[in-house]
Amino acid sequence: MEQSMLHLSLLILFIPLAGFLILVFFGKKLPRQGDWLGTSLIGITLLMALYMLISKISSMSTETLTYSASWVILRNSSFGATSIDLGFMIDNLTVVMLVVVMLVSFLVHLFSIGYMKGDARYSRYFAYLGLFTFSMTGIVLTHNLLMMYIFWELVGVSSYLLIGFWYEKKSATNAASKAFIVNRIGDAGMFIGIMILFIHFSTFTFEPIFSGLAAGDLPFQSTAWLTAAGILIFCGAVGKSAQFPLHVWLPDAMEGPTPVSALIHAATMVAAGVYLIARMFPMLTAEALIVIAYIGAITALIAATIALTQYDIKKVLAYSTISQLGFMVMALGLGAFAAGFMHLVTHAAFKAGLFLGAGSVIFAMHNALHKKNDHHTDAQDIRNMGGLKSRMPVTYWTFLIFTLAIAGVPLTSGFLSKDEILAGTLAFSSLNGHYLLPIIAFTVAGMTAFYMFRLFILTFHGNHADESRISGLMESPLTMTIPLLILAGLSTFVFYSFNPLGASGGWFFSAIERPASMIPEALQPASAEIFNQAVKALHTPALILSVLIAGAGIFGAVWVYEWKKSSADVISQNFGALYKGAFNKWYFDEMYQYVFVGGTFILTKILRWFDEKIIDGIVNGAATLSERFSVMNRWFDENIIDGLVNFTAWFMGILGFVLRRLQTGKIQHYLAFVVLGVLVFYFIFV
Amino acid sequence: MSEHVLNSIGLFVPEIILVASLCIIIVADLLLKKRTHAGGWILLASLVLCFFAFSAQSGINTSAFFAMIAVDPFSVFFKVILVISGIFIVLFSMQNKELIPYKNRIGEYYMLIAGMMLGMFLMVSSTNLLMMYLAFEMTSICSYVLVGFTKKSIRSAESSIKYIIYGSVSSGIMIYGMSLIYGMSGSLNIFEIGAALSGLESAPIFSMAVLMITAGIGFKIALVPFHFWAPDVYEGAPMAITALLAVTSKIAAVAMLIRLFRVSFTGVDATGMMAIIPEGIRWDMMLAVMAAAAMILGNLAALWQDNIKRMLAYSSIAHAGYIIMGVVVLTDQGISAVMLYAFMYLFMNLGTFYMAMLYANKFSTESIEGYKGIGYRAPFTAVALTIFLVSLTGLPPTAGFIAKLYIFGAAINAGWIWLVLVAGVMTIVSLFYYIRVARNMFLYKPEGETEPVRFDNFTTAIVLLLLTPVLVLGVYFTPVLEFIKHSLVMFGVQ
Amino acid sequence: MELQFLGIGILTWILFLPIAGLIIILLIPGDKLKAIRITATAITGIQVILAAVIFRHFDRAIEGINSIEGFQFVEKYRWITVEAVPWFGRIEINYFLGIDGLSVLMVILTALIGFIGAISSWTIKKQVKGYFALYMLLVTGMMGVFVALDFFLFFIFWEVMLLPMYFLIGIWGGPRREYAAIKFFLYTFVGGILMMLVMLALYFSVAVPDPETGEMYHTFNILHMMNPAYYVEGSILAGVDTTWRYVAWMALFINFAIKIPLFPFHTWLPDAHVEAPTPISVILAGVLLKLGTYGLLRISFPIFPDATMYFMIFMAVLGMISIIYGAFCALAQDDFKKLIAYSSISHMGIVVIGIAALNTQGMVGGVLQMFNHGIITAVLFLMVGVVYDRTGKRGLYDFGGLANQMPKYTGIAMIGLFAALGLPGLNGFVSELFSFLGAFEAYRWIAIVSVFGIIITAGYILWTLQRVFLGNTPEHLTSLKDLTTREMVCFVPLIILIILLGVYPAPAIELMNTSLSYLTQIVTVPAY
Amino acid sequence: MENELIQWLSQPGLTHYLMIGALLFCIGITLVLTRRNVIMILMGIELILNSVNLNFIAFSRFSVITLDGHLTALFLIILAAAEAAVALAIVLNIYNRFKTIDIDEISLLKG
Repeated sequence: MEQSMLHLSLLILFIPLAGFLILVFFGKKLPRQGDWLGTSLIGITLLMALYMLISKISSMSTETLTYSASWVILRNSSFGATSIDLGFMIDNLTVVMLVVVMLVSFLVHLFSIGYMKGDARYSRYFAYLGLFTFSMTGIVLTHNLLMMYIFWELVGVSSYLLIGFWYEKKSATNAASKAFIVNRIGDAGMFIGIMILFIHFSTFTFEPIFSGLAAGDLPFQSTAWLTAAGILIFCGAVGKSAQFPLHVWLPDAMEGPTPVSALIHAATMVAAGVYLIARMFPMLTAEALIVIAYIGAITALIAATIALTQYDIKKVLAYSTISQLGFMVMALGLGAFAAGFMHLVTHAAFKAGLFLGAGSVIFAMHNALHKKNDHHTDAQDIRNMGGLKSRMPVTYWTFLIFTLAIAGVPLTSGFLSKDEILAGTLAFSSLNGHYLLPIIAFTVAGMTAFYMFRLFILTFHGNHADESRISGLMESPLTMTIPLLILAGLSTFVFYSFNPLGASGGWFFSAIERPASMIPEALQPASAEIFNQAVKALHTPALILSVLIAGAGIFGAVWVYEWKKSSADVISQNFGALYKGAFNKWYFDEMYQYVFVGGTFILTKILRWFDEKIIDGIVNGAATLSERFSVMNRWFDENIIDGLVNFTAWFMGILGFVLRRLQTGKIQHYLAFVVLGVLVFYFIFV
Repeated sequence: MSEHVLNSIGLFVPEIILVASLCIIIVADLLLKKRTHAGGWILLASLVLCFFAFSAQSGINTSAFFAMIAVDPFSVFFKVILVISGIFIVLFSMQNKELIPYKNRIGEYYMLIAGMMLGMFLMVSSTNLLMMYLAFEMTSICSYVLVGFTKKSIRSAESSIKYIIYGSVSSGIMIYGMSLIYGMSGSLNIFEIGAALSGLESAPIFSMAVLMITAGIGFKIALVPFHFWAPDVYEGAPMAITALLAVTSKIAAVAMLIRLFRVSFTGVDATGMMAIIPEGIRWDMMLAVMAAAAMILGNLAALWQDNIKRMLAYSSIAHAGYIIMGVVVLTDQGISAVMLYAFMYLFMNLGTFYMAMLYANKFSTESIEGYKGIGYRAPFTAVALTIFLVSLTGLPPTAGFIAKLYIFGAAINAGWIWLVLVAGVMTIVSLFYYIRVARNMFLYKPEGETEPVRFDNFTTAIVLLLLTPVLVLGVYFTPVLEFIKHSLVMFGVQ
Repeated sequence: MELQFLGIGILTWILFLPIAGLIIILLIPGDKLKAIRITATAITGIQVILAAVIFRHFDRAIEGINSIEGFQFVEKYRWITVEAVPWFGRIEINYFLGIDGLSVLMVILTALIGFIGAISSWTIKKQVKGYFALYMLLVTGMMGVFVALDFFLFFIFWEVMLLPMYFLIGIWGGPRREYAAIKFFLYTFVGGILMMLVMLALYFSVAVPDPETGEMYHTFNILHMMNPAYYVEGSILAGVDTTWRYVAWMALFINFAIKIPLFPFHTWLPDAHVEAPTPISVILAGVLLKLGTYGLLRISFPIFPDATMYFMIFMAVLGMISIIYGAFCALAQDDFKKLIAYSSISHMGIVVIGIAALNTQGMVGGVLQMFNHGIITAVLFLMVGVVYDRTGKRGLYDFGGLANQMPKYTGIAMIGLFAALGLPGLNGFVSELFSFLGAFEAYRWIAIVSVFGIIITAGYILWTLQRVFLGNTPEHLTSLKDLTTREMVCFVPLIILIILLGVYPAPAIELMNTSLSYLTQIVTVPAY
Repeated sequence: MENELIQWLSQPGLTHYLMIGALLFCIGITLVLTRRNVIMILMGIELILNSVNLNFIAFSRFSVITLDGHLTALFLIILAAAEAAVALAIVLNIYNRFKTIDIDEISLLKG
């Protein structure tokens, strides 16, 4: 059993890589440019992952399997050898995550066959998807921080390639670079965090680090460093999961093909951050967790406010993703471990569905506009849509299910997880007094319902502003609608818990348990038992409250956009500055542009100037001085400045010039120097 | 007494050969008007004979002619250097285009060189102040005439008048100093002077005398501040004579300086270490300052020169500074470093002068700017010149590096760190003007004519003769060290 | 371990083969271009084979560094010997070659880069004979520094490189070649003089007994200089923690820092790199810069452990400044080559903080980074060379959209650039990781600040990538051809190494681990 | 005071000769340094050499009882003559080239 698990996980890891290599080198020569190859390989890995999930959950529920192999051995003559290991760790978290990754990846592959048809780099696209899946799988399977970091960066690169896939567009390459660099900032923090742990424990592997902590062995014997390590590693998650303040890359990343957005920016890559927090949970101190919770809450709030105001269908979804990721991070920070992770899973399904649905809409819009030779209407702007319901029935109904799920309406998967998180916030505040968290969480839940229905209504309901424009609009092909249907099915409650009103009794909650904290007691957050009791006590009020708030949000959206009882413009005018701020994404991009990009730019200019003017010849600014000696300077330029670039040399040149002037050509002067020399030496040395 | 004279004559064979050749040249010049370079060949033959005569003198350590001269390994070593350089100078002279208008007087020219060589032989071996002065003047007077030999050239004329005035005054100052020494010690014999001085309290007069003698010898070495004649004279003199002054007479004067200072002005202190006597004047420090000044002035002023002879004049002033560093340290190690330096300096500097002469002949330019593109027209000689210059800079794997290494090493070992630092910095400065020549030759395309230039086999052979030691001694110098080890014996000195 | 062929040791072969090549090339008439090129390529190719043999037979378990028994393929002959000099004793200089874990990787790197450089030199059109003759001399000089164990020999090889480099840049370089060449020469010559003075001071401070006669004599043997017992009482560098030892360390350090190059001794590098012809840039960045860090490890660290410990924070700070400063300067460049030149400064800074950490991870990381940077930067310079050969331009703004036009080229360039960025899975990451780990253990804050250099690195690399390869192909570039076979031959081995060492660096690490941890030990736990 | 001076002057000894020698030497040097006519400079050189002669002979007579000093003086006289001969020949050549023997005019080579 264990062996087969190892072999399966190895296969799951390397099959996508093989797909990538084959497609990169031979993609163009394969029939249909090899799309079938990529898709079927992922299909196979999906089946393997499902098998692993079922057998793991059913047979050895709480066991953790690990496999280790030495990568590098550093021998140190004074204190033995340090082995740096690579390896797998398979527990319930892993198998669930594997299935999520593989499933979404498979569906995205399938969807892309239709969506990317006719692209100039069709096979390259599938190759990149394979590379991405490989990297993501690596993150999921790893049992150590080094491999986590390695695949973390590989994910970054493959997302770079995918976001910038249409690299002829400047906006796409900008977005790709931005995504990479912003992620890199988070990664730098993560790298430092990893260094702290490695230097102290001489290993990257989770297990010995945790057991070391459990034995009371803190990094540098200081709780501050432990907290710092936790927060720094969390920085990686901040980058990847687009948490405040590094969330700015995600909306821009929508420049990539829409299925890529579904894969990377909804379901998998951004979830990696959450997964990382879940993995590191045993070593996070209460202080670190509170930081994490607040970062999550702030992210959720900021993103939700922005999503209220956006018109680009993918931008709305992007901000909604950020907001939901904030929810998950917050949940983990509070200690609502299973709820947060469950939200990751349910969100992966319905958000992937939303993106693919949006992709379907954009695809249809684009084709329709293309037929009309209309190249200036934005195919992604919801103001240009409306009334698509009748023309795209499958997309419409599946989209509705996804929207209900994200709004948190009962009977959907989203309700289950979101409800648990909201209950968690209440429980946390009741234990610790952080009342801000539940207030933010409930507000955001309401906002989510509002802006999602706003999006939904504007896209599909009402009448189209210009009927003729969408006269050629058609439902997308089967390869695109089948994934939607599958995901819609997965957005219902049955797959997670048989009780539509509470997840806590389902298999998920029994399989995914909050891991025990491994750090000294004084630093731990409230224990799982206490927390769960509090949740239980507050579950019913939370449930009622969340349903009411979701309902209010939906009602608001319908009121404004369906029935047009109040004008959206008037409302936004009433909010004035707030609206303007939200509409402009709270000016994060501008601020970063000025402060960091501009600052860096100026700094580099200064340094370059410094390098070329100051260092390079302490006085290449001998230029200014030597203006006085302009004749000489020209001579210098032609002959010696080439070599005498710095002041010393310049000075030597001057000295030489002066000394040379002693040679007057008059013999009597020479003799005078001799006599003078003898006398001077006499007085000095006698 | 007559036995002593006979013995002395036996030890005087090389000098006698030279005197004989001098006479033969005069006669030959009268008889063979047509054979222009006959004198040269005769001199060459006699110098080669001298070379073999020196090999017969190896190991002899004695004095001759009533302690007038010493025939010891030290002098033989320097005489070998002088003979080698003399041979090359004669070879150069045969090719020197500047001399062609004077070919009917060319016999005199070689005769004067022979006289000068004789003077220099005596300089390195004399152990008597009078003898030293006479040898010194013999060398000088011959060289005055040689410098002005191309008398139709206005530059040559000017340089000769400057040289003779400067030289006469310098030697006058020197002999005045010698007279004071004579008065204080009661002898002209340098050993007796040393003995007399070792018991002497410090005396200001003595210090002045030492300074005056230094001024005189310093004139020959072109040591700052007695160097002023050098650039002007070097530039004006015919190229072969410039080489003679820059290499041969400089080395001879260094040898004379070492012998005089080592024998007369150095004693042994209480701990058995060498020390200056009497204590009145720190002449080691004085020489160190002069050496430093020479390195600084020579290198810095050379930066500004465009005439290659003038540039080499300053460069040889700088090299005088490096050489004197070895004298300053007052140890056998220092003296052996000087000897090594002299040996290496001989080849690299003669090589540079030879190339300058060849280019003056072929391209009629002495201007470094005029060297542009020569590397493409005459690659072999240009590479050779580059190697000579690199060697002068002191970069491995050339002889110049080994020379610098030993000089620097001796100074460091004796604790003259500041002096070594000055030397190091100035070595860096020297890079500029040396590399400038190579730069002009290789980094620019030829202007105007681009035809390749051929040199005859004779020329190539001379270049190879100079180039081989520069390269070989850069990687294998054991024989030279062995030679120096055996030559570090000065008559009358333990 | 001894490997001999015709009675001559393998190191002598690998060292002097290029000299043989030089002679052969000089004998070939100047117009037979092909013969000259093939000779040079073949000679360097044989060097690669010899390097492979060395790799194969190198014993990973021997320590090296300070005892002759620890060195492998040792060749030691008397070179200059003068017995019983009355005022001095014996003068002895040895022809002493040998390699240990510290140098073996550098020898391999030199052979490899030398070979790649020779192939890419086929594009040189003018004065081919002179070019390859100087090239051969240069290769010998570099190889010599890595195998010499006698300070005198080390110094000779060190300086022998200067002149060929001067002419290679000065004659075959770009528009400002003259300036760049003399600047390079000046900087390194200054360093060389300093090193010479220290070498002499060491020579006179160290005296060893003759094993047979017991006679004491001075020596240039680097290994003897590491033994405090051999220092003559009262000599200038005797003792521990004396001012003169600090001064000597500093002088050596300046010399090596110029070569590395460390801020603020770095300004020769951008000029030299930019103006040099492509193969010479490859050699410069690929091998020459490593001489600096190698010198620190071979000479400064073990001979002056006390001063090294005293100055190590200073070194680490300079390394840190170089990382950040180099990266920022790279960000400000619009010349492709200059950008890579500054990135070299930044990456060599990583080597310095690694070795300044004085622990095994840092050392291993530093030396591995030397090797990796050699490979990566060779790829990058070759990459610039490809477009420079085709268009005569190398401004970042002169290009765009090459991905469409030259897919193979773009793929290779991307791997090279990502390796420079430190992407996991490629070799740059491994060495950066270990360097940072080492540095972090020794000086937490310096390492933390340095890590931010990698963000800036990402910035300029991605910017370059975007500027040059992505976007639309401008009109004037649509006729560009993709890589030729000869160019592929240059790139492919390097790319394979980049990936191989990125995925599985253990073979390279095993080569040097023993020696480096021993070196760490003798520096941190000195013998006195 | 005055008496002492007269007495000192009336008993000539080594010091007197040396002082005259030194005086001559200084006059010679001054001539060399100040006169512009080459012939005058050469005369200055002669004065220097004669001051040396005086020194040698004085030393030989008063303090060192050997003949070395006398001999040296003889040699010096001969050498001075030789030197003067060469110098005058060169001066003649200079006059032919420059049409002047003003030493200040003869300064083409410099720098």
